[in-house]
Order: sequence, then C-alpha cells, then structure tokens
Amino acid sequence: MELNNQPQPEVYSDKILDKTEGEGIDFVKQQHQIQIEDPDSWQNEEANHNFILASADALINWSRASSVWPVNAGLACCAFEMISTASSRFDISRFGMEIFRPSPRQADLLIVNGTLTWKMAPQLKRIYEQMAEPKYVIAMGSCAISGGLFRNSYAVVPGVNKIIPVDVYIPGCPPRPEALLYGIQMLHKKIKKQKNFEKRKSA
Amino acid sequence: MTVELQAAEIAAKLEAALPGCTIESSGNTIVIKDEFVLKAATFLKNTAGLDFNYLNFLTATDYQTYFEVIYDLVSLEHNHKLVLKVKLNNREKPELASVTGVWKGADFQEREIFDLFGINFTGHPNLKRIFLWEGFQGYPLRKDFKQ
Amino acid sequence: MPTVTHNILPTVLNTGILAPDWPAGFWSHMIIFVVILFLFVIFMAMGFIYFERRVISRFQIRIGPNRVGPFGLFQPVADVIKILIKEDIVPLNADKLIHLLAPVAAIVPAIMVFAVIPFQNGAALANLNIGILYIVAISSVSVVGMVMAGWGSNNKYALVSAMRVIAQVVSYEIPLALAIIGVILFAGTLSMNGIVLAQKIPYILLQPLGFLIYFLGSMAEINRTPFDLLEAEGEIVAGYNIEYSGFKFALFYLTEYTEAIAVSTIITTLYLSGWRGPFDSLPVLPVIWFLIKVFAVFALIIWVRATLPRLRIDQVMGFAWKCLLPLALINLLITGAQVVFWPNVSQWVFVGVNIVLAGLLIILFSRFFRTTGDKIEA
Amino acid sequence: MALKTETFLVNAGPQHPSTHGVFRMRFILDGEVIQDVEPVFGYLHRGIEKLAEGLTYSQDMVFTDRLDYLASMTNNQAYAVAVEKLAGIQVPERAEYLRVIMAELMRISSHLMGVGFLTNDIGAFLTPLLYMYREREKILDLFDMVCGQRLTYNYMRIGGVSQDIPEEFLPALKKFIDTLPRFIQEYEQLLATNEILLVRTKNVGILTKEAAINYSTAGPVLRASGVKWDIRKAEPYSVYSRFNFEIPTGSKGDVYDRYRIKIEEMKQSIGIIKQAMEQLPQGEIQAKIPKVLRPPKGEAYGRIEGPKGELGFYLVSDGATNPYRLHIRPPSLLNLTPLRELVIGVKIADAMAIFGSIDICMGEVDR
Repeated sequence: MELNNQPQPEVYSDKILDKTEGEGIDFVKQQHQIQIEDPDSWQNEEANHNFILASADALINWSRASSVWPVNAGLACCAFEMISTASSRFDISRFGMEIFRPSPRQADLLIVNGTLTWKMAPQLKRIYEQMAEPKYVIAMGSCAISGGLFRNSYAVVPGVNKIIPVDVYIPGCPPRPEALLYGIQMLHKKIKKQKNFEKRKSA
Repeated sequence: MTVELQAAEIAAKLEAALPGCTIESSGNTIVIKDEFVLKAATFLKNTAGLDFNYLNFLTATDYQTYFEVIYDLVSLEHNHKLVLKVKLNNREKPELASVTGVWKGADFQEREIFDLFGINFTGHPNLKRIFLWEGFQGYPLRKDFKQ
Repeated sequence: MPTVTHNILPTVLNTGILAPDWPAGFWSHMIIFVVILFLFVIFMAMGFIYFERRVISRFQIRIGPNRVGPFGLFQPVADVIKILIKEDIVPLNADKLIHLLAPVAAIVPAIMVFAVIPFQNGAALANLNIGILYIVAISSVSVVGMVMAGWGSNNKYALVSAMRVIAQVVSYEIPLALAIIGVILFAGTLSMNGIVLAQKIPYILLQPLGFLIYFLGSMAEINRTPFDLLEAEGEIVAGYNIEYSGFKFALFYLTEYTEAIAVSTIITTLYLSGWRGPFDSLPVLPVIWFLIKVFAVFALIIWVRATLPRLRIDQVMGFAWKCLLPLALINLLITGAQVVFWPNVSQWVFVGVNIVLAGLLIILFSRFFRTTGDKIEA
Repeated sequence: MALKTETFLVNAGPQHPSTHGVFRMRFILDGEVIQDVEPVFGYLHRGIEKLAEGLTYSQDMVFTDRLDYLASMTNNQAYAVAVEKLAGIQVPERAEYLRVIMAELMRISSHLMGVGFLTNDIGAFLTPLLYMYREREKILDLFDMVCGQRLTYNYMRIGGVSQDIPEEFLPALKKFIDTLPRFIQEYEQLLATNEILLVRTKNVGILTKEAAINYSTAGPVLRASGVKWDIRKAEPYSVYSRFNFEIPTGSKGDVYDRYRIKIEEMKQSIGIIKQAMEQLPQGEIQAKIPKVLRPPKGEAYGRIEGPKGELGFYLVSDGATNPYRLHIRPPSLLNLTPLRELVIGVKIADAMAIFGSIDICMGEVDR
C-alpha cells in the first residue's frame, strides 16, 4: 500500500484579485449601511407647467416608457419568475421589453431579482453605475426589498436600497409574473410623470 | 439497498493495517485519530472488498469543545457505506491532512469547511475562502461566531 | 424615377454653386436619390426591426410588441427616440478617437451598398457597369468599424469579438465572390440592372448551389445565426458593442439591420430577378415586387435565426474552407462549362441539370461533416 | 519571425448571460482557447446552514425551497426524509405517493430547464427554451393547484404533506401526462436531429467513468459517464421500490450524453407518475407529530435522488427544538468539481456548453 502523496498540479488561483475584491466588499459594506432616499420624491411636488416643454416631455417620456430594456442579470430564485414573465405565457415583449441586453451600457432597467449578498453588492453597484442615464431599478421580491427570509444572515444585504436607489418595489417570495407585470406598469406610470427640463433637487 | 457496513469489522481491518488508529466504532461509524486520516482514507479506498471510491460528502460539526469532521464514504460497486469521523481538539488552530489526493471530490468541500469552520487542511492545493470574501472576520458556522 | 428628377429640379439646382461642367440633372438626381436612399434605409431598418420582433415572437409562441401604437407599429419609433436621447458613455481607458469613429466606419459602407441596387428598371443612384464588383468591394468594409470598436473599447470581450469577426469575414469573402461569378457568367454583365434584365429565369433556379453558398456566406458576413459569433451572447456577452451606449449604439444597431437589408436586396437582385415580376411595366409595381422579395429573403434569415444554435469558431472556419469553398469552385466549373460549351442550349435544361447536381453535391459534402446522434441505454 | 504572444485574464460573471445566476469564472485565455480557469463562488451565499440552527425543524423547511429553486419540491422531500429518519416518524402511504408524484413532476420540470438552458448556452436564440417553458408552466399550474405557489412550495412537511390534492388535480395531471410524451418527442426531433447541436455537443467535455466517481459527481453527470447509480434504486426511499423504472446511462460522458440522459429520465418519470397515479391509496396525509418537534439526541443523514443528483441533509440533534447542525450535500457544487479539468484546453464556446450541461443552480451551490 502506497500513500498517494504526489504533489498536486499547481492550481491557478489569483490571491491578489481575491484580496482586492475582499477590500472592495468591506468598503461597500462600510459605506452602505444607511438606506438611500428615493431620488424621485420630487415627483410628488406640483410643478408649474410649460406648454411647449410639456409636450416635448410627453414625447420623450412616451418613448422611454415604451421601450424599457432590462439588463440580463439574474441573482436568485426571482430570476426564474422574471424569465417566466419574459416567456411565452406572460410575454413581456408586448410592452417592447423583450430585448434583454447583456451589457448594462445599453439597458434602462435593472431588475434586482433575488437575495443580494455583500459579496455581490459591489458588482451590482457596478452594474448600476455602468448603466447609462436614464436608468430605473425594480426591487423584486422580499429579499431585494428588505433581505426577507435571510435578513438575519451574516452575508446578506438587508435591502437593496442600501446599495442603489430603487424606483419600484414588488413584494412576494417570489412575486408572481403578474405582480412583476403590474410593477412594470407602475414604472411606466412613473416614467410618464417625469419632467426632463427641470433641474432635479437631488441631482 | 445500500448496506450499512458494521463498523467493528472495518475497524478491526483498519487496526490491522494501521495499528492504533481507531478510537471507537459503533453502528456504521468509525472514529479515528486525526493523524491517520490520509492513511485510513487510502486504505479504505484501495482495499479489495471495501473499495470506498466515492466520497459522498465531507462536513464538520462544532461541538463547542472539539470539532468533528465527517467523511461519508460509499462504494458504488458494492453499494455499501461507512462513516468516518475525526475529532479535532485544538480549537485555536485546528489542522487536518487533506484527502484531495485520494478523492478529488473533497476539493470544494474542504475549502467550504475551511471557510466556515476555520479548519486548516494541510496539503490542499488551493485552500482559501470559497463562499465568503477575503478579509471576513470569523468563521460563521462555529458556535461562538458573533455577527 | 430619373426622368422625374431630370425634368423638375434642374433649374432649382443650377445656381452656379455646383461644378459648372456637371449637368444640373446629375446633381438633382444625386441629391434626391441620396435622400430617398437614406429614408429608405432608415424606414426599412425600422420596419425590419418590427418585422423581426413580431415574426420571432410568433416562432416562439408569443405575441410580440403590440402595445405601442396600432399592432405595436410605433415600437421601433419609441426605441429610436429613447436610444438617441440616452446618455453616451465613453469608457475612461478607451481609445477615444477610435471609439468615436467606429460606429461611423461601420455604418457608412453598409449604406453605400445601396448606391447600385436597382429598385426598378434603371432606378439606382448610380447604374454602374461594374455594380456587382463595387458591392463585393464595399460590403465587407463594415468589418473595419467593428474591429475598431472592439479595439477602441478597451474591453476583452470586445477584443475577442473583433478577432473573431475579422477571421470569419475574410474567410467567407472567398466563397461569396466565387458564388457571384456564377451569376455573372450567365448574365454576361457586371451591372446590377443588367443582371436583373438578363434573368429570364430567376437565377435561384439556374444557380441553386450558388444561391445556397451566397446565402450562407452572406449570413456569415452579416453575423446572423448560426454564425453570430460576433455577438455570441452566451460567450462574449455583447461582443464588439459591449461598451457602447446611446447614439453610438444606435448606429451599430442600425448597421446590423442595414446589412441585413443590403444582403436581402442583393440576394433579391442576383437570384430572385430583382424588380421583375408580372406586370412590371406598370409604374409602381416593380418596386412592390422588389420589396416583397426583400421581405421574403429577410423572413428566411429570421427563420434560421429562430431555429438554429450557434457554431463554434473553428467549425465556422472549417465550414467556409472545407465545404463552401470547394462547392463554390465546383459550381464555378459547372457554370463555366455550361456557358462555354453549350451556349445555345435552352436555359431550362440547365435548370434541371443544376438542381440535380446541387442536390448530389450537397449530399456528398454533408457526408464528410455529418454527425449522428446515437441512442443511449435506457 | 517569432511573434510574442500573451495570455489574458477574462472574467465571466457574476453577471454573465450563461452563468445561470451569479457564478464567476476567471478564464486565462490564449486567444480562444482556455488555458486555465478558476471558479469563484459565494455570490449567493446566504448562510442557510447557520440560519437553520436558529429556527425549529419545521421552520427550516422554508429554507430548503430556496436552495435549488428549480426543484423546490425535491428539496422539501430530502429535508423531510432526513428529519423523519432522525425522529423516527412513519409517513402515511398516501402522503408518500403524493410526494413521489410531486418529486417526479419537479424532476421533469428541472430537466426541461436544464435542456432549455443548455441549448441557450449553445446559442439557440431562446426558441427551445421558450418551448420548454410552455411545458414547465403546465407543471407549475399543477403545483399552483395543490399548494398555491409557483416556485417556493413548502408543500412537503415533516411527517407528510401540507394538504391533500384537490379533486380536479388528478384529471389535470392525467391530461398533462398523456400529452407530455408527444412534446418530448417534438423536442427530440427539434434538437437531436439538429446537425449543429450534435456538432456542438458530441465529444465535447468528456468526463471518464473513473473521474466522475473520483470527483464525487452525482445524478445525470455521473450516469452520463456510464455509472448506473441512482438513489431511487440503490437505496429506495419513500415508495420507489414499488415502481418499475429504468436508470438510463450514457456511454461516453460528453455533453450530448448529459443532454440525452435528461430526456430519457423525463420519459422514465412519466412512467413513474402513471404507476403512482394508479396505485394512489386513500387515507391520511399527515402523521401525528407534536407541534414542536424534539427529535432524540443523535444524527441522521437522509438522502434522495434530486434532479441534479444525490441531495442529502445531514442533521445533528442535541435534543432541543432546533437542529444543532444542518449540512446540505449539494449536488450542484459537487458536480462543479470536475469543471476545471473539463474546461482546460477547450474553446470558450465549448466551455459554456460544458457548463450548461452540468446544469447547476446557484442557490444550491452557494447555499
């Protein structure tokens, strides 16, 4: 009987990358402990209407609301309800939303579908920052809203709104496709209220 | 139907090959001394009639005073199984020989135990955190872990 | 159409600003036709986008865009407005000049192809007597834009995509050009309009093998499934345009569809007898025939896209060099022999002969590449 | 002239269209060819094993739904089997039959998704996936009918199931089961006779029998390599010993075999469901168990054959209401172990096909 003690083949492993990633995660964890306010609270205020600008707004908002392209990003369980929504039965393409862009640069909507862990948080933040304005975020499912079932865990972000601002929250674990469609229509309504020619207070 | 081997018989065989390695045996479980893990694993895998070629799973438990590492072994040919256990009393710096040379399936599982329990597997080709990130404080599955 | 432009606008344009020795009719023809072509390309691209999204939806048992406007017809309009006013991002470490120029370099050659396409008898921007040569020369220049995009974006996925596309397009140029020679041999002219006029029988019947080679080759040239390695979503995310957003991405998106339109129109002209059809002496009918055929070809492209998976890069290259190139050479040999040795035999004889030969050759060649699935034990 | 060449590092993931969630692979590429790969996990690590220690046995059931979210029912079953083994609970027969029906439906659904996403990774533009989604929706409707949920069911409880099936369930199930073979036939025609799919899958990512065993792979991956190993036969749990079914095995262990195994297993599952429907007895659906379960001190390992392989729960009890330790044997994680060996030396496109054929679910890999 001989011991199997031959040296293993060298495994590729990039410890420097891991270290920088870990530092980044710790940094994000420190920075993002407070909930980010809704940057769109200005929508509730009554603005004075300018006739010409209003019709230009209407055109722009119509085009933005009619072609919201989501990022092709799935986190966890809710991702499958998102795919269900895109599939034949619920058919998100009716609203012109079937173009799931794999590159965040070309997308308008980030659907955070599932539990967000601290390890994933910098990546999600990066995806959000890579998206071009105007961009919208839907928090889908209880995990994305508040951490849900896993709120007490050592690895889970309690609510995605600590990392990025959220436009629409959809409750459920997971939300049914109908709920997601309803949330998307809420987002459409929100987009159609935008004033593109006024300075935002928070900006 | 999977046969659960009588641990006492296997323990006798193990004892014959590696004197002084077993601590106790009951049911389908053998507890061995931690320095014999690699030798015992190789013996169990390569001995005809035992042929434990399949490491079903590998995990650990924290019993406050000591760690227990559990090897669930199965032979796909004979369809029998055996549980091998090791107790680690050193809580500060637990160490155990890696069995990746015997069963490659142990690779990720040993990394997982390292990540969540802080047990160091000597001889593992790439022992580093697998689920948590570098710089995470503490080992979550230990009972004394505080968030 | 040229007659209209020759009569109405010469006085308006003959103001002396233009080169004095060039006739005003020439300028008015040019300007009007360029405007028409641009509108044609943009509206056709939008139409194609709508058409493709609806048709693919039907293939996938879905409905497709139907909320924006009647039947969702305004969907592409909304897309265009949205994407044009979207923020334009230039990555920090990108090669700024190349990053900026790449979309322009991609779209200009794609639109230039339309200069020689005859929409009806003689109605082309420039009825060049070497039209087909011009197309072969210009159609693959778009690739330069894509390579620039891949290089200038400072993104590894984009770089891999650029390397893939250049290898692929260079390989497929050869069988493509060889397939066209078959058409030229039968037509006896290089002019696009001449080729249409020469098609008593549509050349798809006379040149079935050449048509297949050209169709597959051009699918590879415009990077459509199963040769869409350039944008292989599952592998290299979005390919060369991964770092583009806003207006520049819109140009790439437009390029993709402009190329698809270009290929559809070229196939229509070369193999489906272009604007010809019943009653093609009536005023507008030839254009309608032309558009119908273009959409039919595009529907075929969509069909392939909705059905087939993607090939691997070495398989794509192998297919070009080991399968299409020999087939194109054989096709050229057969066509040459028919034209030289039997110039007086009715072309209907060649139709039968060529279809049979094409079938035999395809069966023979597919033998070399065939993989069969075997059952597994149950 | 010698050209200087360089390898370069490419990150695939965590947000990448074909990583099936938040998996990340660091590729070292030499042009198109992969020189080395380092898988990076943990982007969905929620610490379920730790959280489970803080809740009671029956509360922990909800976590199992979120493990392999494509096969929640089988996760439920595995956990229930483990707890019942620990506490010595006898499950009523009708409940066992219902469990078998649900588990086999879940297996069909999971395999449909596995095949669908594989074709998507190979490059088919969504079409096969959406056709398979059509069948999956029918299965989800059946589950919806039984327990009112589409994805996370929490249907199987310790000692039985949460509620009896409604009246209209069996006719609906029968209708579905009768039409399913026709659709599977359709998919087979669409896929198995497609030259491009064959070229892309045959002889790609071959995993030998010895390697498959040594790497502790399980389920379709192990069987595709030619090992006839299925917990339903090897150690029949529930009422599987009463059914007549076969274990399909592959011969080569390539991507094509892994795909074929899934198709064949779906056919076998249909057979099992048919037999279970015929034999379904009347009676109780829930054993009498105390409200708060206190299993005796000890440990137990309960395992079942999940769609992705052997799914086991290792439980340690110290006599209290909460489990002292809960460990999950995740087939997805263990099936990923040979990934590095399979992927080195192939092109990126093949790497994605291999990854797709292993058919993992990140919820289970990271836990």
